[in-house]
Amino acid sequence: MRTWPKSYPLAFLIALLALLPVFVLMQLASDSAEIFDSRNLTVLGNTLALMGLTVVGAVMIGVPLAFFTAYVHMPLRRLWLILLAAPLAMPSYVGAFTLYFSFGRGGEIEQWLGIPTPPVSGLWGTALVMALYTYPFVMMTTRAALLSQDASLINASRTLGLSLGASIRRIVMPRLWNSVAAGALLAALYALSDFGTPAILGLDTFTRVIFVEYNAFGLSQAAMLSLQLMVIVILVLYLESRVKATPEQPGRHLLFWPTKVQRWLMQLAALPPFLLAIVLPLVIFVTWLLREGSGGFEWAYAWNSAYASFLAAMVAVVLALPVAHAALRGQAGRLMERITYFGFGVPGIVMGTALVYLGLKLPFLYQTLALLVIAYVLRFLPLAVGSVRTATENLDGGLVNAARVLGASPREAFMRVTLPLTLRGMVAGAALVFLEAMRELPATLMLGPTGFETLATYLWRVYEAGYFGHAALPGIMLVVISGFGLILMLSGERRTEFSI
Amino acid sequence: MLKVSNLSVSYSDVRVVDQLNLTLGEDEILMLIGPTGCGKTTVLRALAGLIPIQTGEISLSDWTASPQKHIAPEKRRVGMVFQDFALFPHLTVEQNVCFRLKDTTRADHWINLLGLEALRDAKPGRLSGGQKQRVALARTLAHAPSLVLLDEPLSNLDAALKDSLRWDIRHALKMAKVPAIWVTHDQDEALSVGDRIGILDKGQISQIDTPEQCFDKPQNRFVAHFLGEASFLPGQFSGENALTELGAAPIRQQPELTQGDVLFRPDDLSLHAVAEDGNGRIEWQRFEGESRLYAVTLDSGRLVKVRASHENAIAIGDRVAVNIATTHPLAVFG
Amino acid sequence: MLKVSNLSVSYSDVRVVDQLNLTLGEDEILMLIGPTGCGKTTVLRALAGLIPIQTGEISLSDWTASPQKHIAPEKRRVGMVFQDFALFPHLTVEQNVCFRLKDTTRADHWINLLGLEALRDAKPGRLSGGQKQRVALARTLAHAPSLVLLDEPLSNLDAALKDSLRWDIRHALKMAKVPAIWVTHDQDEALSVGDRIGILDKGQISQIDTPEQCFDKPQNRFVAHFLGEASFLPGQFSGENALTELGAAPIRQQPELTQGDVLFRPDDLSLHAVAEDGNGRIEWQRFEGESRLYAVTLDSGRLVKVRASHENAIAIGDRVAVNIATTHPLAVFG
Amino acid sequence: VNAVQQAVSVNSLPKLVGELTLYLGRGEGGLYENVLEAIKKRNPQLTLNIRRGGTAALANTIVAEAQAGVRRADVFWAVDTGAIGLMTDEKLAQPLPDDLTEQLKPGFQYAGWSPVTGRIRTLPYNTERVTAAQIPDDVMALADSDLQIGWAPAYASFQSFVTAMRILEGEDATAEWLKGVSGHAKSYAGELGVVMGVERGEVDMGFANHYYTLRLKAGKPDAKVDLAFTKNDAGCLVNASGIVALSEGDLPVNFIRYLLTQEVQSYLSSEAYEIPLVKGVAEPQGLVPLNTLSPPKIDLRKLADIRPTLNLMRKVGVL
Ligand SMILES: Nc1ncnc2c1ncn2[C@@H]1O[C@H](COP(=O)(O)OP(=O)(O)OP(=O)(O)O)[C@@H](O)[C@H]1O
Ligand SMILES: Nc1ncnc2c1ncn2[C@@H]1O[C@H](COP(=O)(O)OP(=O)(O)OP(=O)(O)O)[C@@H](O)[C@H]1O
Ligand SMILES: [Mg+2]
Ligand SMILES: [Mg+2]
Repeated sequence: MRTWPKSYPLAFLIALLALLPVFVLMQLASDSAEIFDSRNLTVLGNTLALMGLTVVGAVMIGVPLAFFTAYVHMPLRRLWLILLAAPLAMPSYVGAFTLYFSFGRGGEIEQWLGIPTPPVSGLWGTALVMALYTYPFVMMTTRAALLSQDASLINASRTLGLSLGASIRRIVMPRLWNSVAAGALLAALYALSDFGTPAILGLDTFTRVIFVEYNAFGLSQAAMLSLQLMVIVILVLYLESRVKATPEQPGRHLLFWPTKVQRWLMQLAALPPFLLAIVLPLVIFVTWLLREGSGGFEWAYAWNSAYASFLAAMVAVVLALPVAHAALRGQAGRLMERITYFGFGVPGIVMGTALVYLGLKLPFLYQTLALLVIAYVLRFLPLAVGSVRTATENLDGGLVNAARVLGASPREAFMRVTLPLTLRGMVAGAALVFLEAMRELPATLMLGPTGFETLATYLWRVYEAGYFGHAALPGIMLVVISGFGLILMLSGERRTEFSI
Repeated sequence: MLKVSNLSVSYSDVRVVDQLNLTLGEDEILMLIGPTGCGKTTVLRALAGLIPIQTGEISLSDWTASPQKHIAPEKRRVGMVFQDFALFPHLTVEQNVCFRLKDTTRADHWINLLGLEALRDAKPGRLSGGQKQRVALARTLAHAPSLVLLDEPLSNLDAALKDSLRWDIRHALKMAKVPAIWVTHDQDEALSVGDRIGILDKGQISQIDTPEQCFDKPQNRFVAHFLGEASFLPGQFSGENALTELGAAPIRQQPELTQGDVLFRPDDLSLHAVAEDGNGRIEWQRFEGESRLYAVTLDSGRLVKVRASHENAIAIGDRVAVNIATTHPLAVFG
Repeated sequence: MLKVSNLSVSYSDVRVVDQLNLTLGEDEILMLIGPTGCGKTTVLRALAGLIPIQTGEISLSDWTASPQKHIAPEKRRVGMVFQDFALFPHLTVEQNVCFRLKDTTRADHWINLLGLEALRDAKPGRLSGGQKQRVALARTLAHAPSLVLLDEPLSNLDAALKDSLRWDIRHALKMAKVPAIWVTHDQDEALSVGDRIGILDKGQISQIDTPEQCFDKPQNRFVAHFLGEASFLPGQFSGENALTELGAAPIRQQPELTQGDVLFRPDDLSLHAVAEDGNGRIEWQRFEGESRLYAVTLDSGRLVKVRASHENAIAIGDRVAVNIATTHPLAVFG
Repeated sequence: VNAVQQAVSVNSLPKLVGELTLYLGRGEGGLYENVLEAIKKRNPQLTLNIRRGGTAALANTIVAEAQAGVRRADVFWAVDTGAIGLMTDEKLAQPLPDDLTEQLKPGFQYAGWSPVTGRIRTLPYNTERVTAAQIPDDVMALADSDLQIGWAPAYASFQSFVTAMRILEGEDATAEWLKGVSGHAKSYAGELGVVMGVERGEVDMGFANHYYTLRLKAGKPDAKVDLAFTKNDAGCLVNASGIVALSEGDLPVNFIRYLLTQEVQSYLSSEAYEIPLVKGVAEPQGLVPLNTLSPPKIDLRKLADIRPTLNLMRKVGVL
């Protein structure tokens, strides 16, 4: 009587689609003679260390902030959420550059304030910057899970005499690990695939080796190295898949009403990541803006960014549904889901090139907005899949059973019960894709319609040329538009609020 | 008409329901009772198609499910009130009740009848336990299924409401001519509402019969113990009489038995306080409103329970005389 | 000793508990009953410190909470068995029960007593309703709180288990000398286990007294109706007698009343079938195992309920003669 | 023959008509933009589509497009000659007319492509830590000096510089040199970083293209950095950005002509601090005149042969 779950065919198609760029990489790599260069071993060590530290940092920042945004009642809650998620909209190379530029001997901070600061560089500096720009992955997935946990369990634990903090540690955290892990996975893959940050901060990682090859037109070697990087990706994917959750019914939603002083303290503690990741770069750019003036910025760039990213976010979430669904149905589905993560672990330029090859197979799509959106989706699908999956994973099957006994088909039960109850996860997923697409560069450059300029490409253009003043406006716009995008999506989440 | 034959259900390796057979007439109500964890909910889940079955066959008017041929829950037109309510937390009471209804008059009917009018727009999160249960009930009944499964539908309601609701539900089921299986832990409910009672023990049906038969002529000691208070005293049987330590008692003749245990219900015995002599001492007593239940340790060391008027309160430890007061024949076990 | 004075609790604007006062002795068990949604759970949640209170004061041996001075739940040493169990889904049964215990002997004791031995390593997700309830119970009792709050702790258990468990819990509470508030919908439970019963109506206490007093001398019609079956017949009072349509009945004298309603419990009346005459007709009847409850429409049109032996089954619609059979004085209401 | 020839003025060029797609392998802020804007303005009938991207990425894209039989780019303007080399190697470049190539300074005249502007390898040094006199004018001497040096081995311009050294001095000398410098060098991601590091005093001096320093000083006039030059070696190599015509016809060629005009060349020189490579155009402010420098004579296309350079750098362990 075992039949294939309904989501399998769709998930299979999507997984296949996600695998296509990997096939291209394999084909490109087939020309390459060199399999592995033992000189890359230290580089490998650096890469793994960076990944590990990034994950630790992102979790340490992201999880407390998830609690802060999910459970603490305060005025302007949504604004806080937006500010704290905003680092995802800022390209991390920009952050790396400005942090490097501000800290250390002779840095901007020392010049303004006369206070010597330690330099941000090397392994620790890179990990810090990486964590600053990836913690929102963890924050968003964790927050979504926190919002659907039943608060009566904390109550039970407190009546058993456990303090609030300890209750959170023992009752909330253990049920949260799968969501934290889903976010951490994304942070890890980001750390693996990012080129700019370690390069600017002087850390020799795998992506640099790939980049050097790529720039020397050793595309096949770069593809081969990327495939090797995917071995690490597979390992990380495997580790993450071992974190499992216990399903439960969503229930009352917990909210804390801190005193004014407590609230101030919490807000003060929540501020540094935002200051470092967003305010500092913008301040630096604005000072340059004042020194040398701006030029060449067009509002159309902002619209292009927002439009393409929004489309990508929507498509990604829709495609994430069958994949996430399949992942919870069995081993095969789980595998399909894991495959969709590959696109996120390969360095952007290599992935971008692979997508060019792919796009050229469909000349009517090549260099159209549609292909760009497809590229975004292929790269960022895991952001949506992870969020949707963890939200669905935590949901007890009892409610679906109730719907089916009332005569709803699995599809209807999914649409009317599972979906609304996992909407938070979907919103989180859409938000992540949106923000990530806003800052995406290589694929935008390579695949967008000719002349299609976005905030990220413009920012890169002026940054790359050393005209930092021109970077101020697009930088601010990135943050502002990300904010609007988030507001739009969060208002969808609000409608499902079933708390008291 | 529901027909279940040789139904077995396992969770991983553990067989929870074992070779169960039952049939249910057109509009018959079967009360299913049994100790916790005996598999009642599992039986209902299997009938609703929520878990796969290992052996057997389930058939309702227009479908037949078997281990080979699973019928999806939504194709069975089986309604179920879940033990843990399973209300949709994101929908209001009204939306829950009207979940799949086009025409909401039946929903309104049940919302009214169950006193949920004022809570129409409330989300389940802010309902009390009993209110949730009523919503779950309304939701199932409003969807007009062709078989209704009720998993302890009234356990969280107060006695007065419970009392009136069970008649309302019975009435509605009879009016709609749908068969129902109703799991309960409430003996009064089991004995009074159902057309038949099924007593489930470790996944098997011990007895399935009318309430009167089950109570008066329990198949075995388990059933006797499970339905109502039961005390057993050994006796020598001769024809329609048994001789026990309390004297002679009329019994239901069982030719093949010459000795065994006689089943005494608390009202088959009477007791009165005595200054001296008597045949036992009060072990404990319990106030039940209109009556008092006494547990008496007979001089033989055996414990019997006797129900008496609430007016005469006998202190624990006092001596009493227990007599056989029944006029109808008692059940005996070998 | 627990002392609650003028306690009020509101959800947003709706006052759910209103100026409630109660004190609980050293090891007293108070049974709290009332219709669904009347605020029982809310009272418990307020005592446990899970919701803010609007007025009043709650004090236990070493703390006093008021609207101004909230005491965190974990500082109150108040144990609670939740109506929806609130088991930790990620922990096994054993880990749930031993949640904060260093020394697990008490946990083992309760695990054993509640028959959870075989389920030690199971996660709550695969427990049956009754099993979950037992785990919740074990968890609270094993943590040895100084006040125990039980929210319908036995509602999902079968009668036999319920019966033995309520004595075990009572016993344990008495042994540990902790006061307890026990919410229940089961009349037998309320009447038999508690030292006192509190009847809650719309957030206010209607009567709080021993079970006997509450049952025999209900403060008002609500209490009378709520505890046990009640029928009222109007009568003219003179001294210790009332004249009703069924004849004279002994009443508890109320000098200021000369007429009003007499409260008849089903066992205060008797009935027998008659071929002709009589004074009423059977409206409905219900089998209760040892007895049968008949509802009789008197010729005056009023409905009375009468309990009789299960042996004589009178058909619905048959004529009967109802007589007053009580020897003890009945309660009257103006 | 034309020793003091004037550069062509835009006024003498034919109007551009039609649709042209330019792959722009670099974004020079608003400056290239301004040039392109100006060209568009002068030629209202020209529809100019611009696709921007990393030079290597665009080169790879063009190759991929060619393999798939799709041609989207008419002209490819790249920052470094390596990408140009790939185009000519893959036989994607269209030949340019002689009258066009002859406009360029000697040594910068190629048949298949046209250099647009040049950049010169310089030694930016921190004016507080060292004086100009302390910087040797022989790049090879830096191997065993005790100066703290900043470099960016992964940067394409640096790799071109090493390639030049390899060609001029030979493999072994270059390897020795790399080994020597790496003993007292600090690595940066890019040469902008090198210049900033120098300015902040993290190192005494560095290797970088000239314009990073000039631009830094434009934004921050009191910057503590100045330029030194070596003589007659790879240290003062003049490299070029270049442009290739990828489709046949006059339009791409005429478009390239615009970039070689007096106006464009001097604009890029004064605003972007690039070195004009057309005869008779003035050099950027703040840079010592090109004719006072003595860059090595080298065929720029040979700089595209980067693979042996990378192998060498790897072997030595600086990459
Ligand atoms: N969070 C809430 N917000 C608003 N109203 C609530 C909330 N929780 C409960 N109520 C309302 O308060 C009233 C009392 O609820 P409570 O849970 O105390 O009832 P209860 O006496 O325990 O009922 P039951 O016997 O059904 O469990 C109910 O009418 C309920 O709808
Ligand atoms: N998902 C599951 N996996 C494994 N065992 C299970 C699962 N669900 C239930 N069981 C076990 O199967 C047995 C029967 O469970 P079921 O829920 O049918 O009991 P029940 O008769 O409804 O009990 P209750 O009266 O307490 O609700 C129990 O022992 C229970 O622990
Ligand atoms: Mg059950
Ligand atoms: Mg309640």
